[in-house]
Amino acid sequence: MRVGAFEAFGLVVRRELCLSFRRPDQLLQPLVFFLIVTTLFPLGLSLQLSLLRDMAPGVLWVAALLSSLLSLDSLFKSDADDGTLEQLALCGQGLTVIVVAKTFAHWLVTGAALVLVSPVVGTALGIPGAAFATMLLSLGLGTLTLSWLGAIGAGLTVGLKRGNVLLSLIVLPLAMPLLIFGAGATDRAISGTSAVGALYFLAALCVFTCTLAPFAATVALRITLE
Amino acid sequence: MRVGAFEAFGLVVRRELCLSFRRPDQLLQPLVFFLIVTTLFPLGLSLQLSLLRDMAPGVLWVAALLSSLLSLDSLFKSDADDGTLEQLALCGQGLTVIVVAKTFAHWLVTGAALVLVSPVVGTALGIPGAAFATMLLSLGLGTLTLSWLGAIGAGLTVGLKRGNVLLSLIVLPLAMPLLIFGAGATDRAISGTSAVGALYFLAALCVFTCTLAPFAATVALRITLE
Amino acid sequence: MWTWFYKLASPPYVYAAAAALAPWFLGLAAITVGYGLVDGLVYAPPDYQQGDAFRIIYVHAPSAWLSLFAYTSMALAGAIALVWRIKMGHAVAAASAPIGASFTVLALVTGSLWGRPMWGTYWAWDPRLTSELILLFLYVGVMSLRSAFEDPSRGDRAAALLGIVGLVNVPIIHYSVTWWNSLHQGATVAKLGKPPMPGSMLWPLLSMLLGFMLFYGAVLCMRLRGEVLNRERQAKWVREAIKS
Amino acid sequence: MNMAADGLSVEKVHVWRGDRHVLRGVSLSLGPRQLLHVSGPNGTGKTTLLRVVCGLLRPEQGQVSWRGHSISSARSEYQATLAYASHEPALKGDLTALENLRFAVGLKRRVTADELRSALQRTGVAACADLPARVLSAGQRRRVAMARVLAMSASLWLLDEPFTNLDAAGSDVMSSLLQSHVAGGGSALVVAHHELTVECDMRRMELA
Amino acid sequence: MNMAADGLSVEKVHVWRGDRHVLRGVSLSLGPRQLLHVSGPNGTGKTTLLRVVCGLLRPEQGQVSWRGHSISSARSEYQATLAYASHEPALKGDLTALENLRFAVGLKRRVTADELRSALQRTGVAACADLPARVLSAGQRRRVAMARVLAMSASLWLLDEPFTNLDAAGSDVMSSLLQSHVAGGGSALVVAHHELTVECDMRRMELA
Ligand code: HEM
Ligand SMILES: Nc1ncnc2c1ncn2[C@@H]1O[C@H](COP(=O)(O)OP(=O)(O)OP(=O)(O)O)[C@@H](O)[C@H]1O
Ligand SMILES: Nc1ncnc2c1ncn2[C@@H]1O[C@H](COP(=O)(O)OP(=O)(O)OP(=O)(O)O)[C@@H](O)[C@H]1O
Ligand SMILES: [Mg+2]
Ligand SMILES: [Mg+2]
Repeated sequence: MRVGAFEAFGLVVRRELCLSFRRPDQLLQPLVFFLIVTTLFPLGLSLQLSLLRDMAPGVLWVAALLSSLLSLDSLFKSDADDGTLEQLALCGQGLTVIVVAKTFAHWLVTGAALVLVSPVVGTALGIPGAAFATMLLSLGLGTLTLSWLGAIGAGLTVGLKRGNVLLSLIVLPLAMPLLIFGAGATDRAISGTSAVGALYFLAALCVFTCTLAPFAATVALRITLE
Repeated sequence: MRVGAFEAFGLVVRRELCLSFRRPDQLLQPLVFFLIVTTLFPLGLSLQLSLLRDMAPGVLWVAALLSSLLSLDSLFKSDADDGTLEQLALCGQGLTVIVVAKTFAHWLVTGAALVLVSPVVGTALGIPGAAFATMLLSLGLGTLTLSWLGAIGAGLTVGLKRGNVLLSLIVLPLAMPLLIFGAGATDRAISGTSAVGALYFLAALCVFTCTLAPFAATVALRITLE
Repeated sequence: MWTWFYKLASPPYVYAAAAALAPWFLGLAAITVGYGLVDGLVYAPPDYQQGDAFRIIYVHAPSAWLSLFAYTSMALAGAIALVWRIKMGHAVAAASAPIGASFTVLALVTGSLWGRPMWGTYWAWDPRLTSELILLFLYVGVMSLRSAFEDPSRGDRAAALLGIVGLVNVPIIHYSVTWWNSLHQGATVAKLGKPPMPGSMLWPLLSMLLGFMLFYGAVLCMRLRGEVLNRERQAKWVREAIKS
Repeated sequence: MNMAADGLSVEKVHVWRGDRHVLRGVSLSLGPRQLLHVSGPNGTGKTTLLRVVCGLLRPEQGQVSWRGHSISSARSEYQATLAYASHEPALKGDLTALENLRFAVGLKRRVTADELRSALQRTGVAACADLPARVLSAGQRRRVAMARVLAMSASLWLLDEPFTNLDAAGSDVMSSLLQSHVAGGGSALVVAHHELTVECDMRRMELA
Repeated sequence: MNMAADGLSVEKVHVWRGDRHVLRGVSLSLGPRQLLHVSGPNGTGKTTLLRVVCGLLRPEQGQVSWRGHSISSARSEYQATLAYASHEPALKGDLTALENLRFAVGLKRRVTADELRSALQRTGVAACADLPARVLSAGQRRRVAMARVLAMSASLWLLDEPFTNLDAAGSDVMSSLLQSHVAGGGSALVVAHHELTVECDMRRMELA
């Protein structure tokens, strides 16, 4: 009996989560990386605490961006290396379902997890509690968008050695507006002005990417699979 | 006729450089990543230009750290994946020679290259020309030390999938003193005070790591090879 | 209609057409740029605020526009090649990328040289400036992606896709001055209604723009010929063309 | 030039890799209850041919069709009826053999764990069902890959050197699996360097 | 219990992998002009044994010695005399076949490009010498790996299923290489699932 697209989606998500949870230490890595980068900065700034609060949104967002990005590299690569990507491509489901499921699962274990720990980091960086709602919402939208942009980049670089650096080269420029508006929203929330405009923009960006990126990523993957 | 250790060292360095130069675009990637990360920060800070100059040394050092780190991941991994690491381990030269040669070559194509472009980034971040000498020297010592620390981490994580995130977890804490003193030295040079103390410390750290790390990295590699 | 289209896009035809067009483009470019330079640098009145420093505009603005124009043409050529499987589209995109990147560098350099007297700094992290820098990164990304593939046809298609995706940056660059309050000058020339620029300054600028476009066309044709030859080196017509 | 309306037909396929013209007008047809044994010297394009037949590689010229339709026009129906085993066993090292099967086969059809276990049983690696694939030996991995093909209950098998790494008993199992697949109405395209001992309507094609 | 002072001797080696006791007291000895053909069902530890003999894996119990010395005490001398070919061909995809050889063999002994080319010639892949290894077919890669063993001019060959992916001509080449290696005073430990047709002092060991 043929398997429907929704069922296939669920199965691939389960597969990805299963692979992640098989190595709980690695599951925690993007998180820990996020924590480390956010602590590195204050160190690099030689403890000028007054500066710290002003730059908190920037540090938070850059750390989120880099830690999603680092793990994005393996989105398709490990499957391509051991030949399972070919098997997935031949499963009769259409590559888009696979791509959507894999990207969504990736977001669950990195982006969503990162959003969950961000209050801790935010507190450490001196972001006031009143700004947390905006921070969480903007990070949620931002990381989801980023996962999608990253899926395109990962699809394009999957066949290449040391593709991870090329991946950042491709994704980071695309992610710049995200960073500007995301950090901007948090910044405004901290200073108490309305962040609604920036949040709307982030939401629009997210919807836009989520509708178009799956197809772009599928095309990218199909190109590199040949 | 048997091959001496120096000859073997030269051969492995040539091999690594040859592999890098086979893909000149990839050779440039850590550099470009460095440039990108340094541009990300100012963006994340929502254009508070006054802040930028103060945090320039921090940004510079964190970017250098991350971009060395990203490429460190493939130091032994790609050789382990395709089985050539086993062949290298059985070449009759002792693993230490191989490790030293590979790490040195890695530093040449990332660390040294990064030091060379740092004046450009420094200018963009508003670091005054008078501080360049200190910046270059500290970055040179720092990246070399970092390559060595990274070699230990890379040796330990080579057997594991998605090692790059784990690698950062291992290396970043080790690199903290580097960051503090490196950014500190540059900071002092900018503000015109003497950075000699911090530079001495960096040099000592570098010598210390360069003598001990090769053995640690060899042991790490041997453990994961079995 | 379609067959005609495909014939137009066949390598020997493109090769010949590029060869025929290049000298025309180059000649016209020399005339327009020559007029623009002489009129702009010598005859146009100095700006009442900036004095003679404003004359950098005659290089800065055209090269900035061209950096966007070249990107857009590269992405469109790639899109056409990707959708209709016309190989010459990839050749056009591949030939276009380095030229566009050079214009971007030129815009960045002239802009920061201009920024020094105007804003007191070579570089500021202003949206227009930053997004132009991102454009440079995109060019670099597209070029290195293309060359990163062993198999040229895959590299072509991958680069085309990235080019299309990166197209979102072009309106961002253009509207950045209006969306964010910016250090950078707003739209001066293309503003609807009466241009706030006197004709004596405007005409040389427009002439320079036209000249830069023609120059782009000329270099594109020349690079395209090399690109086509390299891609078709196995084909019979190339061997015959080289022999004769 | 028959369009084998009930099976696979490959017509005048040309493929270039780099500067090499690897497949120069290869044609073949394969119906139900037939086995085609493809052999030929190393590097003559057997793997390339198999990837073209799968639809993983689009040929520069020529056409591959299945039951009368071009495979690119009916991609998902076609893929649902085929099972491909490549040079590598394509297993995830972190998943157990059973999980590997569940996630790969589950995308093609609904299966129960028992069915999967019995497939592993038939290829002789039931004992490894709950070991992570990473620790399996080369031959055990190959057997798990074979179990995956079996469990997909596809009608078209595309196998790239399936006898690799197998011991004598494993080769016999492989041959008898092929035999019962073909006897049950399936088709198989098998790349192998040595003689096959399968009793069925077997033809042979030599690439050169 | 002879300590084969002029060759390899493995004594009562025990290895556990996970919970499995894979090698249970395996002993063997191999002198010059001898070939030992190791076979056995999949997953019985042939690869594990080869890795132990190489020194890549340290056995929990037992001892491996070469010319009377334990291999861990004289590691680099031992390594200089052996050539190991694993399941994978161990080539860098970005380097050409020739460069792969140069960098691998060059660490063992000084070689000229001509020697390397002639090794490639003998294994029948001279035409691929300047292609990046990534584009080679499975069999071509195996042949390049064989050329590497050949060019090392080691006296002890440790080969893990060297006939994999080879066509008929390739298998013949492989057999004759083995034969001349052994005839020239070398020793070889070969894991293979089928009968070897090498005319020399050949013994057979069956793991179970
Ligand atoms: C590194 C610094 C600079 C960069 C990267 C830069 C970038 C650009 C870009 C991309 C455009 C084209 C915009 C479009 O077509 O929408 C442009 C146009 C222009 N730029 Fe700059 N610019 C820089 C510095 C400056 C400075 C310092 C001035 C003078 C105050 C200036 C004056 C202009 C003018 C007058 C135009 C034409 C505006 C129009 O009519 O659209 N730029 N620049
Ligand atoms: N980019 C390239 N440039 C030149 N030759 C190439 C390129 N890519 C592939 N080839 C050649 O194409 C052929 C691919 O063959 P393929 O892998 O299909 O062989 P095969 O018949 O499966 O061989 P084997 O029996 O060894 O598995 C090889 O000869 C390879 O050298
Ligand atoms: N961590 C582990 N837990 C349980 N069993 C393991 C573990 N690691 C390895 N094994 C088992 O050890 C054996 C290793 O065998 P090895 O690879 O040496 O076999 P082989 O004789 O080379 O087989 P083949 O002919 O298939 O290549 C396999 O049976 C494998 O399942
Ligand atoms: Mg093959
Ligand atoms: Mg084995």
